[in-house]
Amino acid sequence: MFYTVIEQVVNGIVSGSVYAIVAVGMTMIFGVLRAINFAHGEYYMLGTFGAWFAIDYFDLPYPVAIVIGVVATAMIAVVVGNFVMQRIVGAPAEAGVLATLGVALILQNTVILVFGGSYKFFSGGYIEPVSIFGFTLAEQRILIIIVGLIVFVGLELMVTYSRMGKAMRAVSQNIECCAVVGIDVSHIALWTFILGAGLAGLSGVLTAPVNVSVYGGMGELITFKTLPIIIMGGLGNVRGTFVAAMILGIAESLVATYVGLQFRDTVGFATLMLVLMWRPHGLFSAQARF
Amino acid sequence: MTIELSRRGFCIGTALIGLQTMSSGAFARSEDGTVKLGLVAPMSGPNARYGAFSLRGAEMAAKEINAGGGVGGRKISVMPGDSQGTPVEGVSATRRLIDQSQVDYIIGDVSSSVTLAMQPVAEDAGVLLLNAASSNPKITYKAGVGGFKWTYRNYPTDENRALIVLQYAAEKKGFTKYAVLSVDTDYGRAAIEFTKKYLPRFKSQILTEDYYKEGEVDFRSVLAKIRDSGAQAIIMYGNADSTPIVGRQMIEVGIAGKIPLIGNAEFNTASSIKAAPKALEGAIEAAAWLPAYDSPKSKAFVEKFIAEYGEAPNNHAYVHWETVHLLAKAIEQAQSIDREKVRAALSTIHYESAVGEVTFDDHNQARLPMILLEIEHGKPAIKGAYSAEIDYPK
Amino acid sequence: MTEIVRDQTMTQAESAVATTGRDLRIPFGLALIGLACVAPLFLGNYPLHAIIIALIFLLPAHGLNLLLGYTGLLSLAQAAFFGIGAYTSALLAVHFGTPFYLNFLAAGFVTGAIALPLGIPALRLRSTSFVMCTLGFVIIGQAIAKNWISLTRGDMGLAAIPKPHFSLGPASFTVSGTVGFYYLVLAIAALATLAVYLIVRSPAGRNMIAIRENETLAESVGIPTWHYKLIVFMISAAFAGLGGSLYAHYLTVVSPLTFQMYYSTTMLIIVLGGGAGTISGVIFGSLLFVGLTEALRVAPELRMIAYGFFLLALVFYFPNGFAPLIGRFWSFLERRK
Amino acid sequence: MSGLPILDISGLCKSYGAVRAVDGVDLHVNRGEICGLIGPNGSGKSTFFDCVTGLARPSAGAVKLDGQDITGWSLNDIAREGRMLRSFQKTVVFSALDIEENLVIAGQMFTFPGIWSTFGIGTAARNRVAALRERARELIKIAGLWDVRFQPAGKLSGGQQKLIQFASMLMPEPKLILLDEPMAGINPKLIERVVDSIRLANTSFGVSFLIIEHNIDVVTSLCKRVVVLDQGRKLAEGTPDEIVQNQAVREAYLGG
Repeated sequence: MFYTVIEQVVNGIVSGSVYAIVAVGMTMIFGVLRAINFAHGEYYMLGTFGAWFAIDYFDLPYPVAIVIGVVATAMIAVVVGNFVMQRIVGAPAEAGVLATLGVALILQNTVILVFGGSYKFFSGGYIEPVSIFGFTLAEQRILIIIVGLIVFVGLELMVTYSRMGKAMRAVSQNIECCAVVGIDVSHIALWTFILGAGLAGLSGVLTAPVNVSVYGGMGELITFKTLPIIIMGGLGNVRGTFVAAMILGIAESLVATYVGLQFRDTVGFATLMLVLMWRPHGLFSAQARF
Repeated sequence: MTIELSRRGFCIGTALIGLQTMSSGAFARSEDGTVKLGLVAPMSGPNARYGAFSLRGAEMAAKEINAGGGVGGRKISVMPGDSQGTPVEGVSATRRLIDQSQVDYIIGDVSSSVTLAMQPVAEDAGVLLLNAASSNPKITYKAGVGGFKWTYRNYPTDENRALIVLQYAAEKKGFTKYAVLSVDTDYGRAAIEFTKKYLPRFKSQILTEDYYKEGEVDFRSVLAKIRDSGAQAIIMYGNADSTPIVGRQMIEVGIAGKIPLIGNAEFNTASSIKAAPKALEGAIEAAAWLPAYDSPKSKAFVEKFIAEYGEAPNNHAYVHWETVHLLAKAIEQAQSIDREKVRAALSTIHYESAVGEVTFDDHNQARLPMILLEIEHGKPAIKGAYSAEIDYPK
Repeated sequence: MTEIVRDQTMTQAESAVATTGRDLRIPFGLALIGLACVAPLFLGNYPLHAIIIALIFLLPAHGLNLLLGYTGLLSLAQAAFFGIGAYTSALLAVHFGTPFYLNFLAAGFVTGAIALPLGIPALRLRSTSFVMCTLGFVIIGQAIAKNWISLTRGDMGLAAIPKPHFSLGPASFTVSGTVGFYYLVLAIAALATLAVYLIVRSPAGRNMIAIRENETLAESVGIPTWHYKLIVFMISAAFAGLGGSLYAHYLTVVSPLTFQMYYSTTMLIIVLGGGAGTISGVIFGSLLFVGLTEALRVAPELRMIAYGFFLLALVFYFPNGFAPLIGRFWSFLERRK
Repeated sequence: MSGLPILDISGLCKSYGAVRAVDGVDLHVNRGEICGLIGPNGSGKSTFFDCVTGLARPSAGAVKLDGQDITGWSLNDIAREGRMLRSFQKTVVFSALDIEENLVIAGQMFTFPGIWSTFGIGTAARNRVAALRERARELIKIAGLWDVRFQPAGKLSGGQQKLIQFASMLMPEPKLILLDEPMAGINPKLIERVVDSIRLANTSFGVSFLIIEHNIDVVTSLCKRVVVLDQGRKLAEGTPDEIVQNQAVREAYLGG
């Protein structure tokens, strides 16, 4: 019994890490662009498809496929960033919602049109199980947890010490002031977006081996899971997002075990709505950005 | 004055153009002599693979028939309609085929939920609905003497399947404790319902019961629960796409090779076995057909399909191929494309299929055998073909 | 610009300018109505089917227009209420065999009533959080439809919903064919349009526009913005529910996929594309974006890609959709020598 | 009854966490009076206004309007009574609507009994709106905006927008109007017109005023009595001359 609970918590941490890598990108994009990115899950899907394409069509090894997946996502993000995301800086929240919803429709359905809507089999990755402290986990899952930690620490260091990171933080705190002191807001917005989309792509590539199937509609599910996370985490708050992602991952895992698999995908939004009714600004302050 | 005239002219003109363009949409039933056959299947969406296989099978059959001079001199043309695997879109596609394309016959759908929704539509229009791939028993409970006289089914039902699987598992393997992990559709739910009906006969019980949504990717929690429950086998009635995922995650939670999968979810295809050989070893499946089935007609079909499409056919390709041929034979016997006559011909047909002779009972349900197989050493081994007469609820 | 402003301007202008030419708006409008009434005479079943679907979507779109176009609240919950309406109707029809008109009214009433407890917490949230919360309604609605199996039959959906049947004393008839349903839907859509027209032309409509323009200022002139938002949220939900009921009775099936983002997106496109805050724009939008795509049998993926590009164009290039174009057309008809 | 002040505020406090934006202010406005409220930036004038008019909830203290306790009422509750109205510094009009619509909206809630009646479509509702429109046109004429009455209000100049707002507030015939910097951001030539309008409203319609204003000339010419706020407290009160002479006030302004 106890063993099962611990095992489910570990499972939850794995999915929490996946959500976290996607959600931090989304929350940083919100911090800088003030827009909820409804297309964020689509970059996760694009990363997966990039890697699947590399493996299935060119027989490339998985590590190379990771790079290809992330680079492909980032390249698409450059295009979207230039044509869409830069323009919604300073626009009303509704404009951001509608524009990113449009981007999501375009990306998702283009992929379905090109590759077909059916499930593809992802054959790369490190799927052999290993035993740690009596739990068996696929190696890939351990990799996901490690990458999740690296991303978290890396982002913390970046926003604290690097020039770009500091600028991102500045933009997220006060956009008008940045323009005055000579920070190129639109440039920062573009790079934040590319970073966020790239992270989502990375998360997709890392998850593909354990999820096995790859399909065009997979991004939407991820978007719907990350939306509650970033709102509960306090929009724009990276640390809060990490905690919220872990909480959701663990909660989902426990619900799937003790309530029923069929209720798992509702946990996020149900929790979100309860939280919003109790604290309209999320669990963590949105003020403590980055 | 000129302005006003032109404006008035504009109004009338618009109305006329509107009339003209719109009326061209309503064309009369074609009299060019082709037999129009609508195929409703999931062409897009998560089950698009089934739709693609179904369409290939049907088109291959149409090609063969047309190459041989057609049916009574008429060519068959297959008109696909996309159900996206959902009842609502399925009904929409059916209406579109009936109203717009004016088809004479419809084959479809793969998913039981969709077929159940299509039945009243076909009945209202008086168009023959010949199902080739849905296994929910209710479809033919309600057909023939059960009500819908235009619905026929050339596919074995879940009731049959559930009984055969359970019987084999209990008698040959000695299992009595099961865990359920099925897809949350009419198909998955009904199969479990009928499994439960026969559980007492084999003194067996179900320990855990979970249903997953199409597109589910994380089964670890459930599989861990099953591992700890003490079940001897997992009853899975699902879609082919979930099988590799479940297999891999069974390896992860350490139940692969210990708790076999039984039921139906394309355990026997090469791609499923390749994805998780250890988990699928010992899997028991009851299928309407499989590529390894040993009959000359079946072998010839597989060879021809591979030559045509460069890929081995699945169950859906076969059943649609066979069903188009069956329909062609009925039309030939009726010596007419008159729907009423074709329907009558179908009721009395004796058709030699790749798995045996097909006849229809008074519920318009084809009497068909189910093939039972077990995965042994990474290859499906056929354990026999079983058929059973259905007890229709009175 | 809003219709109210334009209309007022026109009435003013009318008194000011000596009219010499004829105003063709009314003849044109009558011609359109006449055309709609005789459409089945020259339209095939399939184009009629496309128009029926468009008119069914017109109802939730009218509701969304009241909410977004007039009151300025961006909501994604229309699909949730559409689904609730469809299920309410379907469940009543399948379980109790109640007649169509009862199911139809019940669908509107139930969705409106459900919108009250949902709206009270949701409307307290600001922009982004409100949008998320309304999206949550759709997702949770779908989950309930999927998992409350004893009531909804889950993913299997409810099938064989009876066709609308009316009986007046000894006379009774069933609306079964496409043509019959076309007239039924046309009548309902016309009534709904009239209702929306009356609402937006009433003093309350003016107050809604005030809330959209500036909520604090609206408060300061005594408009109880909170109550109005709640009432409009409920009305818009009721419209969506009525649409859902028609959808269920027309297609004779409902499934949990009635609750999906795709429908909310479609309704957004209708309203924003046709022109938020105008009635004629929404009618035009539903005929164009739903009717035409259905009639042309555009593949779902292509349709959604087109929707996506259209959304971007709406945000960046023509925020008023087709409204200015329609406006110009009306004044073209009205123009004097 | 007429001896009572129209607005009587006692001990009003508003804190945001540890910060006391308004700290125990007493203030009253007599009937028919134009009272000025001045103070350096950040002295709490606007917060004070918000608390009095219901946009913010006071932490302590009482607000009495015409002898009735209205403490804690919401903005629209107070406004719907039609006795006390307020303006805003920045946003002043419904910019997409024309002037007449702006005025009709401003008057609507006072002529319709309850929310549901506003959905009315009968003759009664139409007559009410027609009456409102009549009054709106009169006020538009008085405000000298007749020529631009069909233009969207947002397209007009800042001064014209202030006039529209002022006219809007006269729609329900209020007893007291609170103006938040009515002269901010308008053309100096128009200042005179706005001042005249305020005076006209005061003398011919009997409206009392409480005005926040930075332009000391305007305050001196309009107000008989001026109250000075500094750091959330009342610093001084008196005639404009007394205030200008007051040492504490000078220090506050120079220091602030």
